[in-house]
Amino acid sequence: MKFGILINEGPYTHQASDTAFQFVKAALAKGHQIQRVFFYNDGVNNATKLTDPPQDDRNIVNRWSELAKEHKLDLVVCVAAALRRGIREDNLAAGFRISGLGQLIETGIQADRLVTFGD
Amino acid sequence: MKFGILINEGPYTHQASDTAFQFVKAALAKGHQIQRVFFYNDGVNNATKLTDPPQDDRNIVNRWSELAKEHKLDLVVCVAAALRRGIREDNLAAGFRISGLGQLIETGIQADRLVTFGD
Amino acid sequence: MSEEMSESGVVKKFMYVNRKAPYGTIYALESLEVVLIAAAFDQDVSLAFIDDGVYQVAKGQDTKSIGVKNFSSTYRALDDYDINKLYVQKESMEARGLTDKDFLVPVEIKTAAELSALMEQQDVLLSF
Amino acid sequence: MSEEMSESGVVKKFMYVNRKAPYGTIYALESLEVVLIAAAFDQDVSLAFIDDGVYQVAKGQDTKSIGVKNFSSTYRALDDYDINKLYVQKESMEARGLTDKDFLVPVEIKTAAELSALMEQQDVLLSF
Amino acid sequence: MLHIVNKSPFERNSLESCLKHAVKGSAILLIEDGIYAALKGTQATARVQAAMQDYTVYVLQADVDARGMKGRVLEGVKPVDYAGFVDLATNHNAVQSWL
Amino acid sequence: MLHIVNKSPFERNSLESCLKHAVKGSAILLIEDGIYAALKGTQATARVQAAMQDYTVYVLQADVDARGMKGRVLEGVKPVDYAGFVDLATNHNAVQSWL
Repeated sequence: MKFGILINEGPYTHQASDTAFQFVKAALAKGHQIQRVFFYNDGVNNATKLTDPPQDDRNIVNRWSELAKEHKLDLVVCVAAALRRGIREDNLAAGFRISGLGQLIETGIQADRLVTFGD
Repeated sequence: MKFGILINEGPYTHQASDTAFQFVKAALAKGHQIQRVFFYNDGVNNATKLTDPPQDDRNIVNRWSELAKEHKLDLVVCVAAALRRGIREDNLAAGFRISGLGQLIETGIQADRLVTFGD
Repeated sequence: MSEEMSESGVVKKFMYVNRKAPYGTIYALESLEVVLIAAAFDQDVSLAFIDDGVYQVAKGQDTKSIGVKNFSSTYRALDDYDINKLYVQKESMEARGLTDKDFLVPVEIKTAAELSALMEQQDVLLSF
Repeated sequence: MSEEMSESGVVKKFMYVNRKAPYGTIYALESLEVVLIAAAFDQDVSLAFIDDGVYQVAKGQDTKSIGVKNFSSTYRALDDYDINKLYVQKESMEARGLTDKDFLVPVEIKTAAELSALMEQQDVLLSF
Repeated sequence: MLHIVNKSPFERNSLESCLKHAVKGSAILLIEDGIYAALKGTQATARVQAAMQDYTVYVLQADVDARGMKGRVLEGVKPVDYAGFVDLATNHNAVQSWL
Repeated sequence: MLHIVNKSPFERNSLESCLKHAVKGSAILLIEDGIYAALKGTQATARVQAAMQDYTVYVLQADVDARGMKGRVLEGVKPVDYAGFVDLATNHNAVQSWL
């Protein structure tokens, strides 16, 4: 089955990105496809490469980058939401790309299920 | 009177930073002092110079930078909260400085009132 | 992309579920921005306003004093994009002392039960 | 800085008001981080756990499966910093089916009225 | 003390919690989405009217106007602008935000 | 349909809103702070037990454990892990998150 994932909150402040990550890992382990992970609202803040959390905590941004590399995930950051919040190519982490909201609608159309994680 | 201000949410997503801004302007207009504006939790995201909102909307980050310049405001971003969320000297907007949580406690001690704006 | 859509001819039912008040948070505005883009995709789009979401389409919004952009007129533009299925949940409206005269755009008032039935028919639910 | 404090000799009453559950949001953790810093300032510090905040000090937290740092043991360290005024609001605790045996640190159970009286005495209230 | 509530009483428990913990005679200021508690004819109206026996309730008019709720504010709730908000914070010995 | 609730029933109205709009026979999954609705002996317990007449209620065990609530889950609420969460999303034709 093809899953689309929508993440609406930033890293650390809300659990949304953590839960989505565990969901995506579990879906991949079951052999499902992830059509796309779309980052919207404060979710775009998951894509900054400048994040540097304490040593004893998880690095949410790197975790997404690594999972994307391993499984060729399409991690898309909404351009309008990103500009509003100071996320640009300059500070974009590996594995993410910036694109338009059309990509979210496309995910809704192409994926068998869209699962949203937010506040 | 000396006011300390604590802002716990990022720009645009919550009204906290907008309300705090109007409060600070009104306090200054009345001749009060702003001992410090401290940015914590997602509030640190108010300090990124990469923000670029639509033309017809307010620029929350620039608004703080300009008010700081005009009134010599001390805008302090918590270093621990900032590192967790990808705010560093690299992307810090004019008029903000990064420092420790001790500055928040100091504000609590030195200001006559501490007013918190959050979610 | 939209060509590909036309070719594939996929038309899904998208419902935008709006449960939050405007201005206190950005969700109402950024939900609307998605809806405007969605208009280009020839899908079956509807908007549900539930709980504090009913306040999003309240008449008379005037944001001058809070220094925030007033985006409420954008709801009026939806009809130009052939988006005209706007549902206001009846019990939510009544709990807030509002009537069908209080909205800035034409809306259909739906009971929770009616809206539930509509939700069940959706392929994609987007909530912000 | 702390020298300046000692010189000035200002001692204010700081209360940290915690109303949110742990892990769903970061507020519990980042509030605790402020408290730990506050310990160095020789102020009068107390922590109030109200509403879902009472869950912050619940026993037996095990975050392995959610992949998030378990910070609950840090509450046990507060006593080493002479922070030992931890108040759990009684009605909040009871509404959640918890008793004074369910907490991972020694806490005082206070009714809403008792806590209100304490709040009134504070110079600075910090809520996250 | 000045208590500030910024959330809708229909969405969150913050006003309820404030009312449980504010001592008699306190001032309560409703801002942002908190202003929905200050309106006539809602499911929250009775609760707020009862609270007005014990507290002085203020509302930030700018937030009322933004949300199109002008003319719906309950009698007895005192409107303030941002300058009035500053005065409230000045005139009370401490400020508690019910986040 | 699969309904997902991620907020505490004591803090927000999202579970209540979900219960008003989920048709009989739906599945409701409680995750993150939503798991507090799945527990024994709380002020929300009766509401959730009544809802279990009409819905199948699931809880994400990882979130229960994280919060130290192991052993407190109501009888009849079905625990799932993340793989079980994926299965629920697979086995229902659509997913609605009550944000």
